[in-house]
Amino acid sequence: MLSIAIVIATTLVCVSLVLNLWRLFIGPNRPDRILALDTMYINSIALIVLFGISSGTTLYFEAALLIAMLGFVSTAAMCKYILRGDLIE
Amino acid sequence: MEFWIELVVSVFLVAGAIFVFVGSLGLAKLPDFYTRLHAPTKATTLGMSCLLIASMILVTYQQGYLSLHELLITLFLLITAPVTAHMLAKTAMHHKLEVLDKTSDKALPQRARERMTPQ
Amino acid sequence: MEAVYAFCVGILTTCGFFLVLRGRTFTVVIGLTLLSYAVNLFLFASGRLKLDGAAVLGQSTDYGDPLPQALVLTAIVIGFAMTAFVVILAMRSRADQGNDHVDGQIPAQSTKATASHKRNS
Amino acid sequence: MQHLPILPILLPMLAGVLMLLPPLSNSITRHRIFAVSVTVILVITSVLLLLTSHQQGTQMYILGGWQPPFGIALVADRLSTMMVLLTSVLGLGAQLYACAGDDNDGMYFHPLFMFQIMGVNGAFLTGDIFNLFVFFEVLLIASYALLIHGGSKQKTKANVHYVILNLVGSSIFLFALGILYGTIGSLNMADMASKVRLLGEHEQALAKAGGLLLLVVFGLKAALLPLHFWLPKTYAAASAPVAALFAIMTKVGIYSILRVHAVIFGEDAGALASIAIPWLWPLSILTLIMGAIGVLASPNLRLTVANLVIVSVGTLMIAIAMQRESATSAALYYMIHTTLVTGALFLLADLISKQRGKAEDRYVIARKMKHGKVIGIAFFIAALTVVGMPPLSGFVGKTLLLQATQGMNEIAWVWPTILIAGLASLVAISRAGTTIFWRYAGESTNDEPIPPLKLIAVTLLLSASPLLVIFGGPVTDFTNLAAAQLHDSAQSIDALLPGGIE
Amino acid sequence: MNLLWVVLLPLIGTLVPLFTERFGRSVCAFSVAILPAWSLALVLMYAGDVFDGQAIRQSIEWIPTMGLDLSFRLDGLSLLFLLLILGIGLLVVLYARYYLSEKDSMGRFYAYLILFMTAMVGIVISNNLIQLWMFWELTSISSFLLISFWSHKSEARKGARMALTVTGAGGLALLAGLLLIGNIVGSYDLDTVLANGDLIRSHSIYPVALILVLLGAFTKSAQFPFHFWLPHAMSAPTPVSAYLHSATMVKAGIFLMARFYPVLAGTDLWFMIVSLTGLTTLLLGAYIALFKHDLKGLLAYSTISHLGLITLLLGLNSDLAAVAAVFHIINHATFKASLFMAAGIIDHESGSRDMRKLNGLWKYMPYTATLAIVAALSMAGVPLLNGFLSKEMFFAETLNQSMLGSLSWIVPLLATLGAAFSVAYSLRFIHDVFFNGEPIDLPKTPKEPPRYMKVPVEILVALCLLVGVFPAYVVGDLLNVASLAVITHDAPTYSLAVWHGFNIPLFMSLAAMVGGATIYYNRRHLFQFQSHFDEADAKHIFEGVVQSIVNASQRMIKTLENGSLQRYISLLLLFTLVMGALPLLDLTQNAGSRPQIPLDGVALTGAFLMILSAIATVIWHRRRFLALIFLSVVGLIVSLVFAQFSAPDLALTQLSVEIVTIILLLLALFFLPQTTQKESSPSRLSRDLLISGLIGCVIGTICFAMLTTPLSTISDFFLANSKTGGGGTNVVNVILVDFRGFDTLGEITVLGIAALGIFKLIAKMRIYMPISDDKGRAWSNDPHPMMLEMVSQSLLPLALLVSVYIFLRGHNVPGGGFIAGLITSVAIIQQYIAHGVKWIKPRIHIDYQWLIAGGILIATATGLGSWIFDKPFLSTWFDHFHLPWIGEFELASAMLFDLGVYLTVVGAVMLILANLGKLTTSERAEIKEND
Amino acid sequence: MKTKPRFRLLPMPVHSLLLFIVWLLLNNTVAPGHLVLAAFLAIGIPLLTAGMQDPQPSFRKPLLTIRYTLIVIGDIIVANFEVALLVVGPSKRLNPAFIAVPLNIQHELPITILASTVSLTPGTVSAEISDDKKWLYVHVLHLTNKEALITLIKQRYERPLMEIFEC
Ligand code: NA
Ligand code: NA
Repeated sequence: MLSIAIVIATTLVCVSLVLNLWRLFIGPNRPDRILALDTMYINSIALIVLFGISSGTTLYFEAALLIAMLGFVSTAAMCKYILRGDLIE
Repeated sequence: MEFWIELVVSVFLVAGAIFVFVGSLGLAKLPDFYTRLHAPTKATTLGMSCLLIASMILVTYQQGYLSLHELLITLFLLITAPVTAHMLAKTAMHHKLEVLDKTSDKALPQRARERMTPQ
Repeated sequence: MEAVYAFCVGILTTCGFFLVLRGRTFTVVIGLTLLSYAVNLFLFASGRLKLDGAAVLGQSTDYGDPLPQALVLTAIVIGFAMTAFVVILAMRSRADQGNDHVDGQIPAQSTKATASHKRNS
Repeated sequence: MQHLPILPILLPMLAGVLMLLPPLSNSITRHRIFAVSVTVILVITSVLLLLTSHQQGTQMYILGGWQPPFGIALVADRLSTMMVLLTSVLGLGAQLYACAGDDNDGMYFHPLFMFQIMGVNGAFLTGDIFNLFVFFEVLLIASYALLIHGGSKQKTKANVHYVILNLVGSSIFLFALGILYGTIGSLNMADMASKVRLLGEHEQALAKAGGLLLLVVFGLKAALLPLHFWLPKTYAAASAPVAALFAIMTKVGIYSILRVHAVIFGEDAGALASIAIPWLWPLSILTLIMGAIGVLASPNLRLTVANLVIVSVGTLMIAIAMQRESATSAALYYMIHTTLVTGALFLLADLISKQRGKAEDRYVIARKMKHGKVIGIAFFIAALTVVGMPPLSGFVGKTLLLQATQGMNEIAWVWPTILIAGLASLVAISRAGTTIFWRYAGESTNDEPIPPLKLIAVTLLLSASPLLVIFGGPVTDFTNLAAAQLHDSAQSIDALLPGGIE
Repeated sequence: MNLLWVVLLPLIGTLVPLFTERFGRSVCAFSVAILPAWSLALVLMYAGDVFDGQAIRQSIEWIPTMGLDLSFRLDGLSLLFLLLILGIGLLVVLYARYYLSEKDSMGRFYAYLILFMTAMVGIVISNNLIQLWMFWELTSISSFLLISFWSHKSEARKGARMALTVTGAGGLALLAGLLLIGNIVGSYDLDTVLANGDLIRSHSIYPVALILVLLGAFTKSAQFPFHFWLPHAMSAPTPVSAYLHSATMVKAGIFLMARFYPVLAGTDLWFMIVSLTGLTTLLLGAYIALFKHDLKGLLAYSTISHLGLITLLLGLNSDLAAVAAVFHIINHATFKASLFMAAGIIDHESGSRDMRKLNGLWKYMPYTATLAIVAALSMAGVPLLNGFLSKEMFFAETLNQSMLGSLSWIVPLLATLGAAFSVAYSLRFIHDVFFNGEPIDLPKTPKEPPRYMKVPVEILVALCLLVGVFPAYVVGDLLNVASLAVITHDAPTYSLAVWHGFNIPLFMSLAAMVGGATIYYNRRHLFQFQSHFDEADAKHIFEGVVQSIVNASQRMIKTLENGSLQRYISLLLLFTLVMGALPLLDLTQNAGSRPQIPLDGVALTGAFLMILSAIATVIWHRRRFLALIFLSVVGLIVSLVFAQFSAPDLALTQLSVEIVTIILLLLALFFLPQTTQKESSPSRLSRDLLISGLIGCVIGTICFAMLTTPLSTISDFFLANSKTGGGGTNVVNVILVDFRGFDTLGEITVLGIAALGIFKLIAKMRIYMPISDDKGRAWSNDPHPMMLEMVSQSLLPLALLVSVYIFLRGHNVPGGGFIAGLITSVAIIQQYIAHGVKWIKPRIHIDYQWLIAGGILIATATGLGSWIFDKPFLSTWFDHFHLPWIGEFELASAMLFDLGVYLTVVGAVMLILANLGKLTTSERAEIKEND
Repeated sequence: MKTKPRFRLLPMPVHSLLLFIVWLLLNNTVAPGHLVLAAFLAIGIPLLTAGMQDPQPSFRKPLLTIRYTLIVIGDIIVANFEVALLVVGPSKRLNPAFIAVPLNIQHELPITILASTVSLTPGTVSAEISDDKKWLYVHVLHLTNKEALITLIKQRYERPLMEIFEC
């Protein structure tokens, strides 16, 4: 049952990622794309967690944590870029 | 593995994945930027929480000790998601993105953009 | 799996080199970054692909080759240092030359090419 | 003394780091005194290391105590110690010159200079191919930073080309390393050499690609045609002491080709023996020709010298392509000679520039030089050396090389090319010298004296030329032994794998 | 080693004038003469032995590898030349004392002159081919300095360059020739070479060697067609001309032919080349000499002609001819040196060398005129003078050859014709200068020169007379031993007498006299005829040729090195492509025998995302921000790939580097254009696509082949020793900090240097700051959004905690100093982004530069620590400890090393990003540099 | 408003507590060694970063805080279901709107928390805060009753926050 659940979940997450990419491609505006990228970060966390579950290891927890932390910084930086151009002022 | 645990974990997994998916689906299909903004910020928080809870339960069961560190990821996401959304909304207003026609009070973003009071 | 992996490396290499061949510093930097992804994946591949074999003792039974991983780590860091330098150099070049062409000046033909493009379109 | 082999790397590194920290960090005077002292110590260390390895045999330094082929080992044999000494001496000359004021045109000159020396020495000493990559990057990043020292549009422009090309080169380096590790399964060069002959057919083809890609990488560093285009403008744009130090950079590429293609893919590599040689022959000869044409075409002294560097690269590559002991020995002699004299010439070009007002070092009529005599004598000596006129070192190197060709079919190509290129250099340099020193209109307006330190630096580098001739006997004895060591696979492979593997 | 001193004394003498110049001209000249005179004395000491038929040899080993020994040989030929070189040299020294004006730097002049003398001495006493060549080239160099002595004159510079180029080229040919000879014989020792004439002549490479050696000789001796440089070398001061063009430089070529006569001569090839060249040169020189209005020009072409004569003699392959050649060497040296000196006196005292102005000088300087007329008559070959004797012998030898088969009779005829011209130009020299009316517009009124200026001329003219009248007594022995050295066996009987009876040579001499007189008498017609030809100035032609070569080179360089980076990269990539692709052709099949991992959906999705994003980056590369977004997707997927294939450390590192890179790119993009114009033509795009696509194919193919090939590596060692030897279970980390810690040390140094370099770049940057974005929108009025500020602040401690966590665990599970450093940096950068520089400045008091240095220092110090325990650099130490209540824990030196890494990373990243950020603010890095 | 007291050793007590807990969470352990380390870090890191914090009103009501947290979590769960349905359903049914919520709290941290809460809960995203911090602009995915929503936000979230921070 668990393995089926994992397959279902993984599939859904993969489809989500493809949908994100779709949004990334069609835009139409920069905020849309940043949003899509941010969502991709979060979906990647999901993928890594699922990957950890399926392979029964906790080695990938830090990767998930890191994406959570750093993805935010990246998104914030991109928004700041759009708003002010200058990231650090 | 005990059936119940497996069941709970499976449910959480699938539920989480569904929320993740719905978030991305909303992102793909909703009509304007502001509506799209709602989808991922919400769905992914809960989706992720479900997945992480599943992971917690499973690891705790498998490793034999209480594994709570996944909570940390949830914590990070909960703290950061609103800021991300806020920043994105700011960029959208800054770029004067088109708002869905039927949105009420379409004039507000113009005021908000300049961080002025509504009137 | 190996075929797909190799295919991706090939695509990244192609894209990287194609961008490196462009005339503007920023684009070249983007190309170099893509290229460094390709390089890192390639270098990593020299230890072959392995699932569930993280080289952490006690975590699995059959480990992947740890050495290429260490090499890639070094390569990533060095690549980062280099990218950082070249990015700033690109800025400096723009500041000094007034344009961001890799040659410090916009070649005469390309302005012509642009003009003809404009005429065509 | 057991740590001697690593000192040429550690000394400049620590010196560079310490200069970033108080109490050294904020005073250029302290930087100068400290840096020069360290370089002098470095020269002494290099001499000691060279003597040790010459008399007691190759010195291995097993980093971390991890025996080869597993850990990284430094290999101080005759060749590498010779290169280290060469670097130190060149470094000292360039540094002394810089201390007369050029080092103050920007920040971090001395630390960066030290790091550059560290990188070069590391590249010479390491016996591990990935470590070689790392040291390549050290010396490259330091050179990127040094190249912009002094700041000008030309420098920025040249740097953009230089950096981007080298970044592409580094990527190719990594591709090559991936292939080599992915087929041979080792990184220690001696171990690779011992394993490469045992490869299966499938692996052979891959390893060959890896080896040839390395040729591209090293060829780029060495400025082998058609990868040499970056060199003239880069060297001409660099500030004088930096350009002088850069004289060793192409040699790193050549050295690496020698190491990789004479040891790993040497004559004993079975099916992979001498894979680079068919390419090296035409390319080296074309490089030499291109360099000579460049020398003829150069409108100013710095470009002339830069193109002379290309000439020397072509010459050295020809020697390597010959793949015989006598040729390698000749190449080593020539390498010492050409590195020091081109270094000196870059410094001289700068001295000349500063004396001639707006004309700088261009071959146009200008005001008379205030100190034309002193500079003229130095230039004359350097010019004779560089075009290979007796009684200075250039002729010894060239003659040794011509002699080494005897009995080969390629002689029909090599001799005319080398000799005619020499003639071209002679024509160009004599035109350059007569124009710069003898054609003038009006008296000098520049009353600035030449800082004695600059003259000392130039003298130091130039004095190598007569010394190399006077002590030609011992020097060639040494290069003969160094070449023999390099070509003797039993010595250069098996001896470096203590305990052996399997 | 007395022979060494023969060279060494003049060599030391080179420096003498530089020191004695200040003591006055006479002292200087006298001091200069001492050492060469001493050298001459040494030579004379040996003369007795040489006259006894011995060759004296001495040698010291020098550079055995190249076969170069300091090796000397004094035989008859050397002796003859040494006497000429040193003897005439000393006379020239004396002469120059009076010739040079106050303005000329006497010290420099003498230094060059003696250097030249040294070189010549070296050539003639060398017993080693390479040593000989060294001195040979030294003559080119020193003559370059002498010719260009008046370097402010354009013709002096050009003449010097031309001489240097021609003789230099010949020198290179000679080197090749000598090396070939040495190779044939197996030794560069002259004795050995001379003993192996048959071996050399029969060797297949002999023709090449011969031609190369002759090229050297002909260029030096101004033989046709290389004669053109010599007249232009006349821009040198006259003492130089007297020396170089009578006794020394140009005779070097003759000496060379004479020296190698035993090994190279005697073949048909030698005969053809040498005699024909000599004959042509003889005629050409004699003919042109007649038309020169410049005194020295006339003498120069006369020299060419006489050199041709000697060459012709050497080419005849007959012993007697060789003897005649040697004899004429002596005679020519004496009369030509005296003539040059006389010309110099005339020039010196009248201010002109133009024979159209110089007339009737007999009246003004009768004594000098007498000397000059005697010397000129010797040149013309008038009986009772030495020139007559050797010319007689020459005529005899021309009759005695069969070089042109049945047409051989032409040779004596041509010889006579040449002699006739020789008589004509000698007559012109005498008549046109000393008689022929009154001087025209001379700058000075001519008078006799100072007393001692005439002495050298007197001595030489006396020699002409003495040899002419008593040849056997004066030069008989010398000629004998010198000839012996050339023909290597006793000379055939010849008679050195003035009178040999009525014979054909005498008749030929008479014919030449009469013919010469007739030619000179009818010179107007000849001059008129000659004036139809534009006088080609070799200098212009030569400069023109050189200039056109330079122009062609410049065109070529301009075309090839067109300054286009794109071209350079294309070449690099094409080269890469060839190198990578060719070996693959040997590969019969891509896939190796290693079992492959089955494909799954996740991987496929990942590949799909990565490929599409990469392509999107390319497609939208002109919209830069967009490209950046797609680039970050690729980076994200790459880290996921690392995670999937069991490389958690890589995934973490890639992720953190990725973010910092994106921030960096964003920071930079602000100062750059936001879009790129379309500027590549479609053909260019497809070309680039083709190149990069092909390389992609090659790399992909190699990658696949590699992935599917089984491999055993050294890594088993790391897995086995990680825990026991390195004290950690994360093998990757143990490799980084222990097994290959040296790499890591280098890597953080790179990072540190990059930061310094970037700081250097930033410090001088004058940037342009856009006031609106690319669409012209003004920037938002909210520089520091409040929510972002608040959240960033609260996340900082948390992020630091995480980085401590990542740091501490690195040795045993994925993590480590580098990643921890990046997390810390990102956390701080986040503060910069959220709050701005002004807010941060009072709150962070860290000098990032110290952080970098401290980090590298800690890491290095950790490595150095092992020296205390007498272990090599970077030997690590670790141990497990037990504390009550807290439990077991591990301490390892590797952690200290990792701390160094951590600090360096933080320092470097912050130095870069913070300073870059500060660029737009008032806090920008102080500009310490002078722009 | 009262800014939080400055203890010399414990400048940010709340953070310290959080750090202590998070360290243990990260390591999934309560081993004595880690307790010591956690305590060390919980004290050390705030000491390092205290300078990097703007003064803020401090938490006064721990119990209230917990209650508030639980409410928000509950709302998040509900919100997600609602939004999920809206997203899956046809877009035509949506009734998006911008609204401006007047604010009573005036301090940065509480406003941030409020805005975050709004973003995390049903169908609302905090888009902007006016310069004078008196208005919170919110985008609503599906607005049914504007006044009710404003009241909800003020009653359900703003008031407890004001109590917690005593401002
Ligand atoms: Na800024
Ligand atoms: Na006259």
